[in-house]
Amino acid sequence: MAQSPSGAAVDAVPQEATGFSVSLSNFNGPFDLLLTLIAKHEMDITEVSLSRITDEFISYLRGLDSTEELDQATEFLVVAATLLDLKVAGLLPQGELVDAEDVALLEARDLLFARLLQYRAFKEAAIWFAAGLERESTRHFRSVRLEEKYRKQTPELVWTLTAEDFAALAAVAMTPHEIPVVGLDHLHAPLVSIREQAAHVVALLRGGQPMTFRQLIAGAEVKGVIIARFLAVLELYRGAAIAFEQLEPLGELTLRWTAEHFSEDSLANLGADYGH
Amino acid sequence: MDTDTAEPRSPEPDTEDAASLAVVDVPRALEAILMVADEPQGLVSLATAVGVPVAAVRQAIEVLAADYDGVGGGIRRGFELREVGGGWRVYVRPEHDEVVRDFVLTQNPTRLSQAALETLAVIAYKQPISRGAIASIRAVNVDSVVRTLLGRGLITEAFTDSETGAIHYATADLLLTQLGINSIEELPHISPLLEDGAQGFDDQR
Amino acid sequence: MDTDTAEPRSPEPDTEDAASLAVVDVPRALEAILMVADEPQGLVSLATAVGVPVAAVRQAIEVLAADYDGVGGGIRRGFELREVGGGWRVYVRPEHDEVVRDFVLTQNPTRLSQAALETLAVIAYKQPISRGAIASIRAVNVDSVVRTLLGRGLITEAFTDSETGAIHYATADLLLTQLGINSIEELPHISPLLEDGAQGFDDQR
Repeated sequence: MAQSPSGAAVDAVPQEATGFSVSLSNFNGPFDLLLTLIAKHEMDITEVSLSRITDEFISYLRGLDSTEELDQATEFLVVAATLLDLKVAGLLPQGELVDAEDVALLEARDLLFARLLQYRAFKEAAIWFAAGLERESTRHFRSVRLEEKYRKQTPELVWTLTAEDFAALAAVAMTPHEIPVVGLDHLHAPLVSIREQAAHVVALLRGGQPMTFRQLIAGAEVKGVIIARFLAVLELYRGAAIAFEQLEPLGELTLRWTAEHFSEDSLANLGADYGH
Repeated sequence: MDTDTAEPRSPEPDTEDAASLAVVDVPRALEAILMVADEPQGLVSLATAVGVPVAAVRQAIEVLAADYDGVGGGIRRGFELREVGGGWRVYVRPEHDEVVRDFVLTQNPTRLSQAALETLAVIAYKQPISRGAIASIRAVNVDSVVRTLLGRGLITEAFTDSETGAIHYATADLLLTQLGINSIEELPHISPLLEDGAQGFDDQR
Repeated sequence: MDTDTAEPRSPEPDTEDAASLAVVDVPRALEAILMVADEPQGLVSLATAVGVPVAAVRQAIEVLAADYDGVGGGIRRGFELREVGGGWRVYVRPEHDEVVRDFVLTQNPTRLSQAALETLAVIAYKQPISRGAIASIRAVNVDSVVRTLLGRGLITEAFTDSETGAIHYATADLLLTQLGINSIEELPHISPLLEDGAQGFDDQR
């Protein structure tokens, strides 16, 4: 609906769009990026063309060398999730009949919008901080060496530590002041490639014989492998390479090869969104 | 402010006390102390040092500051008395900062990154706040930024939640000094920045 | 301040010189410098800083010293300008010694704080080390603690990094005496793991 006014802006973007990564050089966090994107496209986040941002974003994600900056990639996942939420909320038909679920979605959208506003408020406050710190950094105050005569008069130090005490103190002081974090290492170790698992699934199914998912994961003991294989199945399904049947809820899942054209390239692109 | 507790000396000989009070020229004693102090000095600590009530110190400080400013036809000094970070300190008057720069081995600390500034802003307005809560506002991992801010002395660990074990952070006095303000109340109000749609957000100050 | 007038002797453009002299209030600029200068300042270095001839500085310094002494009916300040070791520096006027001494005593208790001891321990094992590096190991700002340790003579400034300008600190002999050892080598070994562990924090600023 609002396509017409913003249409020109969107059309004007391709040149800029190639500079997408440039505009990301001052990337400071997912919401920052979101704001940048929204501002760049002069659009309301509720507008449908948000999908365009999502696409652009995902294509940016593809170009990311995810091995180097896991942290950054994680941030991007947050963006992706937020974008998805926004997109869902944005796609909601407005002004039409509203049921409880729609209301919930609208509320979710408002919440996201409010989060964006909040984030922007802190961002603007940060400008004030920067200015204050900058201004004071040029100021000079008196903080000079104590005159010798006063220094001599400082009371004799009471020292009770032995060398051993002192060493113990050093050990405590130098123990990295680790800020406790919830370790995530166990979640992605060992790394399992969805693509590899997809290749495995393709090899098993391509022959034409339908297989159950149970058969597909036979012998896979590591949970990560099973999950990756399942994700691979989803991806292949999304790529219309396979179809599946499930006769009853939670029942046996039967998979069938349906792709007519499936190349190595199709396989190579699988799971790209996950960065593996 | 307990002005009377700031009078630390023995309460005995009234006459002698009066005599010594007459001897202590408060503004002069204060300027002597300010010459050796290496941190902003609050009125209470000055009152304790000089041995007079806080009210007298407040008044003397005001007189001194005006004196250095040349109020009333006196010389406008090359230095000034500024209240920063909750205390008083001798500063070079801004117009001489440039001349003075070469004389001070200031290791100008590297500028804070944008991420650090924004995190600092979140902590300043929401303190005390846990890292998790900061992260959910910033939606990024803030661990290393928090460590940088701690290392700079701009924030401190206010307390650890006994249940969750989460450390809560607050701004440190050094931040006030480095911003040139006296209290966190002097931060700009953030609500105008939030515009409408922010209703869902409580206590934005 | 025109930096090119920093060459104080140039006798050329009298008019321009006069103009810039009118702008630079020499006594005020000098007192600004003297308020922050750690060491006594010689006339030549002051002249270079302010950008006027040495003779003018000499005269201005004399005026300032008299001014602080209250010569001619002015206020006799709590501080004074004294020539020491060939340079000028602001000192506390002797009659305020007592007040200042009390103040210094309260600022320097007989025992080191836990924070000061831990910082000292870090310096002992990591010397020479910059303040920034200490701060990142301790994850707190250590400026005032380092000042305390310097004031106590427990550490010294070992050298200044010519590139970054960062002062590196080392322990002083007094610490060895206090610990009852002859050399820093006699400190008990602590886990080599720790020495590596801190490496990761070096780049926190």
